[in-house]
Amino acid sequence: MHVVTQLALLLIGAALVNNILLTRFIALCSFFGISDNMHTAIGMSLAVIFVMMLASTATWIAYYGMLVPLGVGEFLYIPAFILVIAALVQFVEMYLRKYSPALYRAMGIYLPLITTNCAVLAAATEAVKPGFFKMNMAYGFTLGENLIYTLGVAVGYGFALLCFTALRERLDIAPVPNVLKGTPMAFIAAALLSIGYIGLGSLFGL
Amino acid sequence: MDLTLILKAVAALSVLGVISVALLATAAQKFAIEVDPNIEAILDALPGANCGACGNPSCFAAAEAIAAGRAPATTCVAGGKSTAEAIAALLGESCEFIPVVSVRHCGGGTNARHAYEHGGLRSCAAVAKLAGGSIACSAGCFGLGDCVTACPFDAMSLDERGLPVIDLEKCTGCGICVKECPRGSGGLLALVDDQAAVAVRCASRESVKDRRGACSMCCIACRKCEKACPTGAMRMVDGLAVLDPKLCISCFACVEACPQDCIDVTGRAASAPAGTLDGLAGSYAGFSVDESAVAAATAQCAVEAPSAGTGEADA
Amino acid sequence: MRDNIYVRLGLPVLLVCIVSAAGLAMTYSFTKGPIEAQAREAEQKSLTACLPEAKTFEKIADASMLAKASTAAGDVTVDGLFRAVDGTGATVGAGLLVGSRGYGGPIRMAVGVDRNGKVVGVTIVSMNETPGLGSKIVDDKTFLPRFKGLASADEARKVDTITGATKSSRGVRKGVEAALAAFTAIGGVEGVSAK
Amino acid sequence: MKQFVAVLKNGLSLENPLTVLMIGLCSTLAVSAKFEGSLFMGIAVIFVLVMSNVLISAVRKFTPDEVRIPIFIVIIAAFVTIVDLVLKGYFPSVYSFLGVWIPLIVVNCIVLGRAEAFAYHNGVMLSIADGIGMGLGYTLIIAGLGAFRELFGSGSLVFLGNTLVSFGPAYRGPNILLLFPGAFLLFGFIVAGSRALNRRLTARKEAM
Repeated sequence: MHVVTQLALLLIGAALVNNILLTRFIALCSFFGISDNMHTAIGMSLAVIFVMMLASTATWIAYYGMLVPLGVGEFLYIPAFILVIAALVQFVEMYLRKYSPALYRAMGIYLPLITTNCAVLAAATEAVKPGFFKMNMAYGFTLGENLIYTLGVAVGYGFALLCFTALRERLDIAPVPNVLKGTPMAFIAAALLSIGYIGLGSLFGL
Repeated sequence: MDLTLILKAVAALSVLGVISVALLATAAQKFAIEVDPNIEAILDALPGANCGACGNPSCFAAAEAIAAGRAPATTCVAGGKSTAEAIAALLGESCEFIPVVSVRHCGGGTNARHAYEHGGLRSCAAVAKLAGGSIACSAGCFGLGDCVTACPFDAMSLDERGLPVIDLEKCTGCGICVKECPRGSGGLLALVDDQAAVAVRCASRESVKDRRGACSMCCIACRKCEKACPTGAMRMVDGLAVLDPKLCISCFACVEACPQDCIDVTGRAASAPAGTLDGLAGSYAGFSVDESAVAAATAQCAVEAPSAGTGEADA
Repeated sequence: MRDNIYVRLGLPVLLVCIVSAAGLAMTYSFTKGPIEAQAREAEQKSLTACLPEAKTFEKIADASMLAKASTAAGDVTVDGLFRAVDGTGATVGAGLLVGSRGYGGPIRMAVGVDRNGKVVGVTIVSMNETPGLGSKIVDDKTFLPRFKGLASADEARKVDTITGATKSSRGVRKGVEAALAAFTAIGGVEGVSAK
Repeated sequence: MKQFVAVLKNGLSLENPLTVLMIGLCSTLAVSAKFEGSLFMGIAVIFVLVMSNVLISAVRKFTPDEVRIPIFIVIIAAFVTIVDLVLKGYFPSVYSFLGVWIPLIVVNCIVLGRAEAFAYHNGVMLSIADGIGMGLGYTLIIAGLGAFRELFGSGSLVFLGNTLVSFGPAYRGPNILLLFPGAFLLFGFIVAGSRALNRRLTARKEAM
């Protein structure tokens, strides 16, 4: 039971308490770019969940299977991770485009966007380096913990993105002062949403 | 200097590099798909970082949008001026610059059935967000004039039917109204070749049965215009009449043939000199038609064309 | 051409990989010294600051002891156990490096414990708290001394937090609690001085 | 030389700040809570931008199109790692503040975007100018924001342990400025302000 609780806390911690978008401020480029349309936001969220799980598994294997045994993890992890992520994402995109056009149209077109999405690299890095989530396990996750953690990050990303998109759709028609219309108002809305997320900070004492 | 460390590092990164390239090379061969060379050329000019800052999901999507004219050459924020210039040069070489004007693809207005009465904010954007819009048609105009407010050139006005009329003398084809219109992406407002002489006043992609239930002016996919057209400029695409302006010879045979009054004379083609010819089919009470303009337009036409009064408006 | 697409594409990538890996390995061996020296110096400095009585701090490498300490510390990480030795070679207490969760990331701190198991001092090794808010755990000079003299985790739990830095000061408190629990778990000063 | 200056200016031009705001968003927002951290972040970005621009522009003739992204990414990642290691070794306090943001320079749209858009198509000298211009533009924005947030949020400006400016202990700044949402709010108003300014300038130009 203890293990399960711990994993559940890890999941919630990654998804809500340390939400990658609104409390960590990672991956914001696409957050504003993609959030003006619900349809796009859903596709993007699904793609992020899929790619992050895949990429962080691959980087975890590359790190513990190759870099650490060779003793070069300390300084090679950045090029190694980004190389693996870039190649993997491009491969998946090409594969989907050829063999599953329906899936490709639903989420594949967002795949390239994810290569340079900070979230993927951030999650992969944090899974193997000491950082935010490392309080209870000295350094590095096991593969299982890594998967749970990544799922949490990705779901948290998707949830925050959908929340914000819904807000923005309403904001479009709100009587906003002319000079604040559009981007400025989106920033302010994001600030308020972010304050809300900070309130989750003490959830379950995490 | 630790030589073994260097060797180990080189080995590790090389292995990853080789694996990645092998993956990509295999994919490039096995999963190759043909892409429009135009799109490819633009894609090459774009940074390819897929950062999403432009609002498109990827550089490829942006290239598609630029090639299709849905996005300007300056779309890429990250690439900045140099990229924009490269793309502009590409577009200049590979496709001619076509002067465009905005055109409305809806003749609904008072003829359209309303799903509910909207008592709130007088804005199309607001109505569009409420249960999919106040009119039964999924592509039609709400008639609340977001486009009219947005037009920086004062080229648009709402007429008695509650439909925006575009003054083609003033329209510069800037596309702002298309962007502002909540149904602009559905083709309600669109930028077309300014030589196009007729416009199909319907953009609905629903089944013909649903369309009829929603609006008495809709395109019913009867193919009469297609048959009437001597050059094949009018074609039925997915159950909707679509004009190819390049083939149109401004004979207005389709305008006459349409049993629904769904095809209108428009455009600032040489054959239709006057500014606003919107609603020329003339079936709307109180909507004035510049008779002389129509006469001038029809006079230049080799094929027999309908005059304003005798158009199939009475049919 | 089709046959050697792998070569055509692979060779440049391979070259770039080799060159950058070699370059990084070299940079790493240059910066390795300073990085480790920095870490050691910071460690020693904060340990000395929290237990001024001691002259040197010897790192305890006993794996079973570290495991015991980690278990007792719960979700606080124990980054290092040190035997505090004074000028004469006698053990005067223990220094513990622990990492606890703050608001902006981990708060790493050194806790000095004397022979009687009482906290002598607490210093923050590194933290990433919001300047002006969470950073009060360092800026507020009355905060860290509040832990002085505490002998058990229960006592530590009663220390007041700072307004506006609740989460950060709670993090520090948790760290001290864990350090005390770990100290008890490894057998107090007897455990520490056993070689 | 003239071209060099022109490219350099382009990065610093009036439009750049807003571009930077939009595409370098993550790091600009998160790191700008502290002046010191944001200054170092800016310097790190300049270094990475200039070095990777030089290298990419130098090897651009030997880079096959299909694998240019992996190659660029590895080059950029290598320079980022150098920054990472140097900061870790010589400025540990800055390193602990910047944390995960250093690796994330790799995926910063500005860096990869410029590599592709500029360095891949231009000579070495011009690429250096572009790197410096873009990097300086970024640094100005982020350091300015950092200074504003730290000064008005906490009441003093600290650089490498020295207090540069202080409002005294009595000053109670708006805490929100220091927290992440404060960055959002500030940004919103900056964008709105610059937009209003732009509009006024255009209007004046038209009037003349």
